[in-house]
Amino acid sequence: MLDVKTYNSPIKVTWCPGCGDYGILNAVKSALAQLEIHPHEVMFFSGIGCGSKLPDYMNANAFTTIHGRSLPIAMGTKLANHDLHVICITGDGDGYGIGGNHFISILRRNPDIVHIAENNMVYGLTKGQYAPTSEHGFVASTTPEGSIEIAFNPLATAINGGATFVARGFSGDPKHLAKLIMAAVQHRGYALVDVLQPCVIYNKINTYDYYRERVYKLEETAGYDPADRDAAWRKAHEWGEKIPIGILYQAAGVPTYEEQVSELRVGPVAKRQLAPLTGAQADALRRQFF
Amino acid sequence: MLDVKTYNSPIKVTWCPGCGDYGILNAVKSALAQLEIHPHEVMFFSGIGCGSKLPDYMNANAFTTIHGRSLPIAMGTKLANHDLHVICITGDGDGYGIGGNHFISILRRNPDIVHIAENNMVYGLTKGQYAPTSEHGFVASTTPEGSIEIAFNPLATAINGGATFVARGFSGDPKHLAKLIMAAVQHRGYALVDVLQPCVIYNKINTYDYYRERVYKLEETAGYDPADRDAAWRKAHEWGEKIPIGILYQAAGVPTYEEQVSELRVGPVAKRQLAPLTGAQADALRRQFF
Amino acid sequence: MGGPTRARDTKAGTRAFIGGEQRGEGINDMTIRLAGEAGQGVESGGAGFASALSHGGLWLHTHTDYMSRIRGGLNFFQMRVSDRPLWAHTEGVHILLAFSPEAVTDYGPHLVEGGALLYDDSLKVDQAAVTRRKVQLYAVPLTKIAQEIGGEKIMANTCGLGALAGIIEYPFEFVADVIKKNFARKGDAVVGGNLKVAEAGYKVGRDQYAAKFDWKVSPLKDRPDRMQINGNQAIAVGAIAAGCRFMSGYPMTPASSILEFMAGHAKKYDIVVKQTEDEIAAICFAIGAGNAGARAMTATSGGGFSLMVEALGLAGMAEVPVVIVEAQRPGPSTGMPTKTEQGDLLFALFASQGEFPRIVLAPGTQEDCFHTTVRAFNLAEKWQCPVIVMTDFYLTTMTRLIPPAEFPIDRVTIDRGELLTAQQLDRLAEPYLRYKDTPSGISPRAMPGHAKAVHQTCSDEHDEYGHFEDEDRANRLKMAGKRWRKFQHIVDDLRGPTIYGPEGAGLTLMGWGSSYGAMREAVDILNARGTKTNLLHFVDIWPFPEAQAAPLIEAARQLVAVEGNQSGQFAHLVRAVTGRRADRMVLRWDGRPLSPEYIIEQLEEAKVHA
Amino acid sequence: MGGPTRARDTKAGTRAFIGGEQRGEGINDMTIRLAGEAGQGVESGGAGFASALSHGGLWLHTHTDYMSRIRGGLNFFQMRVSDRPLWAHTEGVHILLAFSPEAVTDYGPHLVEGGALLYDDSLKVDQAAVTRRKVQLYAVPLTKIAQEIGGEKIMANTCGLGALAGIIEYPFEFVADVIKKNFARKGDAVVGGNLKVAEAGYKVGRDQYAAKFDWKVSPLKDRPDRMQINGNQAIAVGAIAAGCRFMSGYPMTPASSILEFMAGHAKKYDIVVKQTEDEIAAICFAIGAGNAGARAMTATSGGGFSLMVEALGLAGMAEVPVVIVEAQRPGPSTGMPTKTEQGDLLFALFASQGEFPRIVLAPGTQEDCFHTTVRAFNLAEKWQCPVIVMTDFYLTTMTRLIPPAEFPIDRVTIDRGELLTAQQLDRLAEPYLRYKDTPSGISPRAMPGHAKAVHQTCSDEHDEYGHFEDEDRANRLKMAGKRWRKFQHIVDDLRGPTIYGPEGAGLTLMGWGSSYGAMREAVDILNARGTKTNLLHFVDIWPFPEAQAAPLIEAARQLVAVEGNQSGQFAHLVRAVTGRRADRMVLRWDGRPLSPEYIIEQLEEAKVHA
Ligand SMILES: Cc1ncc(C[n+]2csc(CCOP(=O)(O)OP(=O)(O)O)c2C)c(N)n1
Ligand SMILES: Cc1ncc(C[n+]2csc(CCOP(=O)(O)OP(=O)(O)O)c2C)c(N)n1
Ligand code: SF4
Ligand code: SF4
Ligand SMILES: [Mg+2]
Ligand SMILES: [Mg+2]
Repeated sequence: MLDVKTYNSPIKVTWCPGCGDYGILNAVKSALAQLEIHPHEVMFFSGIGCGSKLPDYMNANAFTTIHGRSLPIAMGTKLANHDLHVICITGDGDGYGIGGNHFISILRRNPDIVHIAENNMVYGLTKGQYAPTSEHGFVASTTPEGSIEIAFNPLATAINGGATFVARGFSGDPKHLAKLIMAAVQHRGYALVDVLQPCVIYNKINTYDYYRERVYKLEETAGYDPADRDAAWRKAHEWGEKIPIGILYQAAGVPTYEEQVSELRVGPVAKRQLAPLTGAQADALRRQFF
Repeated sequence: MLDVKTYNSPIKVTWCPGCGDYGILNAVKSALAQLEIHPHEVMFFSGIGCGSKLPDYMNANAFTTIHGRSLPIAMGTKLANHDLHVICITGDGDGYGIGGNHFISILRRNPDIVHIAENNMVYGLTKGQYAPTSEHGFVASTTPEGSIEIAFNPLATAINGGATFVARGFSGDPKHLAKLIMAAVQHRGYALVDVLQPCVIYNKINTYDYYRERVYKLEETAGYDPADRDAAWRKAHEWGEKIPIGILYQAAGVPTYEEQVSELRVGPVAKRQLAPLTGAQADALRRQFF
Repeated sequence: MGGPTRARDTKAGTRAFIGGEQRGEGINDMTIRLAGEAGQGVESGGAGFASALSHGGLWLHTHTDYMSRIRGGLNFFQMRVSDRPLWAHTEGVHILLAFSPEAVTDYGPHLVEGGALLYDDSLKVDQAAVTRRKVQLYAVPLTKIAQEIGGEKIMANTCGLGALAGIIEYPFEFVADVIKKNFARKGDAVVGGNLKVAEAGYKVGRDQYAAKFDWKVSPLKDRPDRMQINGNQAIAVGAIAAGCRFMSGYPMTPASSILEFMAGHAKKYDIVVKQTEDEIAAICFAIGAGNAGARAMTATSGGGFSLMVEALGLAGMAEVPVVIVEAQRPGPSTGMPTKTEQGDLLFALFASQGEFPRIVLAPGTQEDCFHTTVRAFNLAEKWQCPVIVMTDFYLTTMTRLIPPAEFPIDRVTIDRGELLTAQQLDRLAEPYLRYKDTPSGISPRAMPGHAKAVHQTCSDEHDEYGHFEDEDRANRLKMAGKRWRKFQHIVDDLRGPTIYGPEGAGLTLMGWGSSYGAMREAVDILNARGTKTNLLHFVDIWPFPEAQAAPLIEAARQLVAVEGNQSGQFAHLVRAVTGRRADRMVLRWDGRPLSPEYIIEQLEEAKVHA
Repeated sequence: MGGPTRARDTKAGTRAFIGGEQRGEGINDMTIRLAGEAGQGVESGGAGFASALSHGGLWLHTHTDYMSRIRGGLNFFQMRVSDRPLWAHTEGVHILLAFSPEAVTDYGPHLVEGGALLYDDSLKVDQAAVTRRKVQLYAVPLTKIAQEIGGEKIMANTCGLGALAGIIEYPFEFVADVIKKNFARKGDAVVGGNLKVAEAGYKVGRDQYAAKFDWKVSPLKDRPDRMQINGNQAIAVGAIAAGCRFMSGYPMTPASSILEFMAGHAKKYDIVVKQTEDEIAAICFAIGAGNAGARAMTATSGGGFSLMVEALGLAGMAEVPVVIVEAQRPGPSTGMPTKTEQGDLLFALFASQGEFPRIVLAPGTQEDCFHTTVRAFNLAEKWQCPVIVMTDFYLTTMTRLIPPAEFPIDRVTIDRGELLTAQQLDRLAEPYLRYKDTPSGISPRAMPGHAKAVHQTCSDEHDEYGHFEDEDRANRLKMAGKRWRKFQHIVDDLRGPTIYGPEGAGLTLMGWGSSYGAMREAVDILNARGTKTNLLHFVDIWPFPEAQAAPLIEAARQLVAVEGNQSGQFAHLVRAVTGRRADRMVLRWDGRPLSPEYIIEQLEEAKVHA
């Protein structure tokens, strides 16, 4: 195990005291330390939002991109250099709202990418508008009468869309969360870890207490089989009195996207030495136009 | 019943001979005629693609928008004037590919909008690239080694995402399709009719024959209950030997989006007479800043 | 980056020559800044104090500076107060009420000579940094007083505000009134406690420091109600007045508060207001609503506007009226989310493929924001095209006190252009042509839904009916010609620049948008100093009002482009259209707003004399 | 719409004064057009005939015109053939092989006086329209011959091509060779049948019409291999030569064929090529790959580019190399998907919020497409910024015959700029600064993955490490200054315009991108007529190569901007930068490409004389 301090960045964290993002940051560091992944072997991608600042607080390669676009940018990097561990950090607005099309598209690809979604069910950084995951009726600055959309269900959508690893963690239980992140990193293929993350400023409903009263661990639930896709999809709808955390679904043996790209068999394209084509190659190319 | 010729446009149809879109055009006209909806009472929205030309071939209000954006533009119109019947016509690339985020968002809203998706599992108008709904391994100009994404499942995604009416039709059976479209128009809420539409030029796999051998009607299937969401979701995965058509899922009693917008209770906002505020209203507004 | 001009690094001026030099005395023109962490009550305390000053009949200008975070960090709320209307903030601060040590380190240098730093004596601040600059230190036991007299640490803020009032000798009754009003719903005990604490603070301030502090603020006799309003609020009020019936948006600083204001007023003023999944959907919703006949708008900042570009062109081609507010912030990309810049002008002018009529307007003041928004809706419907209203962080959050008469909400003109009524449509004899080729280029518009006007709207090149016609050359020339004629005629509805200052001046400042106030005060100062200066300020930018503007630009002896960007984007436009090159540019791109001092300092450094 | 210039309606010239006037005889310079419905073999037949001509050592220029539909409608394939290199098409057609009545109605008017219409005698065509214009009618029983001699109606096309060859007296052996090659995989029977039918057609053509038809084509002695290549192919070949390792895209006419070509060559040339869910993802994939160290590109048209705007700014801010091909088509919005225009220039220059270095290049020929693409990759990596390569429908689909030596695929320079090698990084003594402030503005780049260079890439304003810093003024000025310096220095790597024609000409045509060929031939014609004319053609557009260009523009006596758009966008840019206004503009925006005749006709109409 590496020292978790390995991942400390010199940057002062700017989250509000008590924010659920702290627990996620700690869990991420702990998971990497336990897996002995060095800072240069991993690359983080995030969008814009409170949670998307996480990579800035890590000593690791990172690309803070634009709101909602971390997944496709991470895809490009993974396809160029699949030697890197790739971890995407998105907010719920970022990853499921504006980035929704990339989310449903990555599910169909199964790249070996970990996606940690900081799901506080609100737009934090822009000061408290409702998010796609906000519960129906959520009152916020842009929904003074309560939201009239039904909440986006990331877990059910991921399972429905083809994800091969779908888990939910709680930032109030960073140890358990770290285990989920480790499992996600070890999973070969796309792995979603949706994290219940209290926003202590703008979400007065889905608080630490709210979750503490409700969450239970699937791995402690007799008879729950994460390999059963139908059951997992149904489980993903459980919300209210009881909220499951843990691995909801995991499929084995599905090839990753990179494995199916024939050009990558000999190694990452980013590492090829660049040189002009040989005369023979050039002739072959020209001949196509004779 | 109105004369179907009511809906004839002077424009010459430009689809290839044999294209599945003809069957859809006929079914749409037939459904409107049977429902006695006059051309001025309905408005079509489409994006860009072969199928998206359909509204141009109708005598009806229409807005041919840009690739992938018909759903949000239709939403704006429906919210401004909910007296109009609103029907969106999308291709599979248009509606499920580039328009994917609007698709999963409209599912959460349940506006009283009909969405007919011409699903030819290929990009027709741009000359035969693979589409989100193309089967895994589909060989096309941009996937010479076969596509490596798994196919997008529109029906399962719609059911998963909150749609209240989900059906599949076959353009080779326009009578049956017309019935589905009628049911979709009569449904109060968002209604998806995904149509198996052979592209005779670019899709040599999913042909008329392919479908004729496989489709069967759910309404003729003993014991199938479209009100059972779990069962519908599982049924939406049936593909291969047998392919179900008909209404897969229908939920009753879910309020429409427009019904939940309090400003619309007194009628469409587009029909309000515009006049400056009264002096009292103006004063009230100004006073907020004293 | 427009044009080849070289950029220079700059530093902000810190001299407060406005309060001093221009008015010649220390009464009723001063700048007060409250600063501390987000969550420490900087903004609410500042707003309360501003109310107290406003109720004394004084004029105010306030602006804020905050970080892109929700708690902690360092924020400020600044108010400039005067007995005459104010147009800009000043760089120099007369008194700083600091709630955190960082506030002193970072903002101490902004204090003018003889100014004062007021802070809780328990704060460990870097005194040397301040005293070196002949600034006075007023360390008051704010927390101790709060605890002893009010029983609550949290009342330290109130104590500070009391002390502030004492130091500047502003009558306590005005502070007391605000405390009573603001704490009313927390009960009498809270009101009473705060009043006592404030009074204690007031006494310390007046008794110990008032004599040493040169600047004073006295209430005026005449105390009419004035509106304290920022740019975003003025735009929202304008939209409501103009009969906006639909707004869709996606949150983005500094535009979000328009959406929020509209959402809060939706029910009362009969407006459908929706947050969408992204900015693409936001503009698409608005286009759908606008085409259906509802006055529709959206608001965003540069990043969101980037996502709207494709649909902007759709509105241009399909001839759909829609109003888009583009509240700029420093780019590129995410940039500096809570800072200010005027860096998106050329982007807005040319965004989207192909060529189509659009209108770009950039209000300079709150009054402008109101009137320009009303005009934007009228122009959008008259010319059936997208109208972009450009503001920036500074204008959206900055407030001024303004007489209510400047906002004639109930007396605006609502001109829907050639929108056919149901009655007109009933009488239609010929088939309805949505894109009829007319001399003005305007095709009379029907709302979808009328039996006589079933029609098609189309993003592809189309014929007069709206049906696809993307082959025929003659049709293309007809339709492109029709759109082009609209573009040529729009300009007749637009206005040339505002001129301020003496005719025939040796120096002419030229700017657009939010810099109006700073330029105007700079002009006053320069003229007072004997440098004959005037300004040309543009609200109506595109199509460029050449007929009105070119002679004025031509006549300028020394033309100085003043812009909040790095390359001089408006200067680029002016040269492209008129050929006239700005003789000099005063540019600012450090995320801070242009100020009178900054402009003058830059001119001095460049040795510009009229 | 840039600038205030008035647009005029125009009509295309139909006189074929190039074949006649300039060369003085009817041999080896003529234009052949095949036209009919999509699916009738217009394109394949045309391509086959072009091969036959090319194998005779002749030079060709071909271009196509098709509708936005898959079957039916009206398409043409046009080839101009000559014994000297060709740069442009002509408006006038010498012989039209029509497969449908519409082909006659629509294209008959394009036939020159004395030209011929060749068609199947069973087609009912509007003869009057053609004969009125002194065009000859060659009604040949193509289908009948095909059926009688070949046994298959479908061979009517072959018969028509045979007849064509006979009429222009081009030796049959070349046609026969192409038939043998093209039908080889269909078996001997098919080859034999087609040969017989072609020969029969040839005989009819030669025996009945050759004597009446004035234009002839003879093979040359020298018959070297030449590449027949269009702009998109040349770009793809350039990308492969430059070591492109990654391409992502989303189909859009006229850019799609680049993605398709790259996909088809991916395996062989070791390139990851992916179609994405939309254009936003397409550019994001490319940015991710480019930042990871793989040379990366994407290609699209204006509508897709609109969706890429936000991420374009990200590449600018984060300093990620990426190449974006923008293949223009007529807008606004969906516009005319299969037509041509140069309407997106100012959009490309200023797209995205804020100000950042970008490079815009617009090749004029296939050779330019190749070399410019190679340079684009080098410039992108050297300056760590997005590079936009602008083409248009015409250039992407138009072909010319070009000596293979013009494509030195194996001798290109690959310059990765300051990309640190693993060895250099191993030796690093100080902490690695991704955004190090350097005199050139270029910060040496490390690929993510090295232990000594763990680093952050950031869309927010950042410090030298790449960490968020969206508050500090000094840092902002440092980083914006660094980016600005890059922008200022890039220009040293760019090239001034190509000059063609005599020095000191009285008339100077100025253009950019795909119009090179048309301008060049116009210059030749005008000079031959005694009007001393030259041209300035720009490939490198932004940052504007002022040092090289301004003196040339300054020196122009009469400056005529030639552009495929309605407002003169390049002329706007030139005036903004240099102050020089084009004395006149030759603009075209009817979806058709600029041609020498069009340019000259417009100049004549405007009575422009040198
Ligand atoms: C294109 C674009 N639109 C909007 C924004 C403004 N914005 C920044 S963060 C954010 C949402 C934050 O919500 P979420 O993703 O849930 O993250 P959180 O702050 O809650 O962690 C928005 C809308 C932006 N930066 N870019
Ligand atoms: C923003 C944008 N990107 C790309 C295109 C080009 N384009 C036109 S239609 C189309 C896809 C057509 O496929 P689909 O939606 O399945 O419709 P079909 O033609 O198969 O009916 C594309 C990519 C476009 N018009 N706009
Ligand atoms: S606003 Fe909410 S999500 Fe953002 S830092 Fe504060 S607590 Fe966390
Ligand atoms: S290409 Fe396919 S989808 Fe398009 S019109 Fe032809 S058959 Fe129909
Ligand atoms: Mg959130
Ligand atoms: Mg399709």
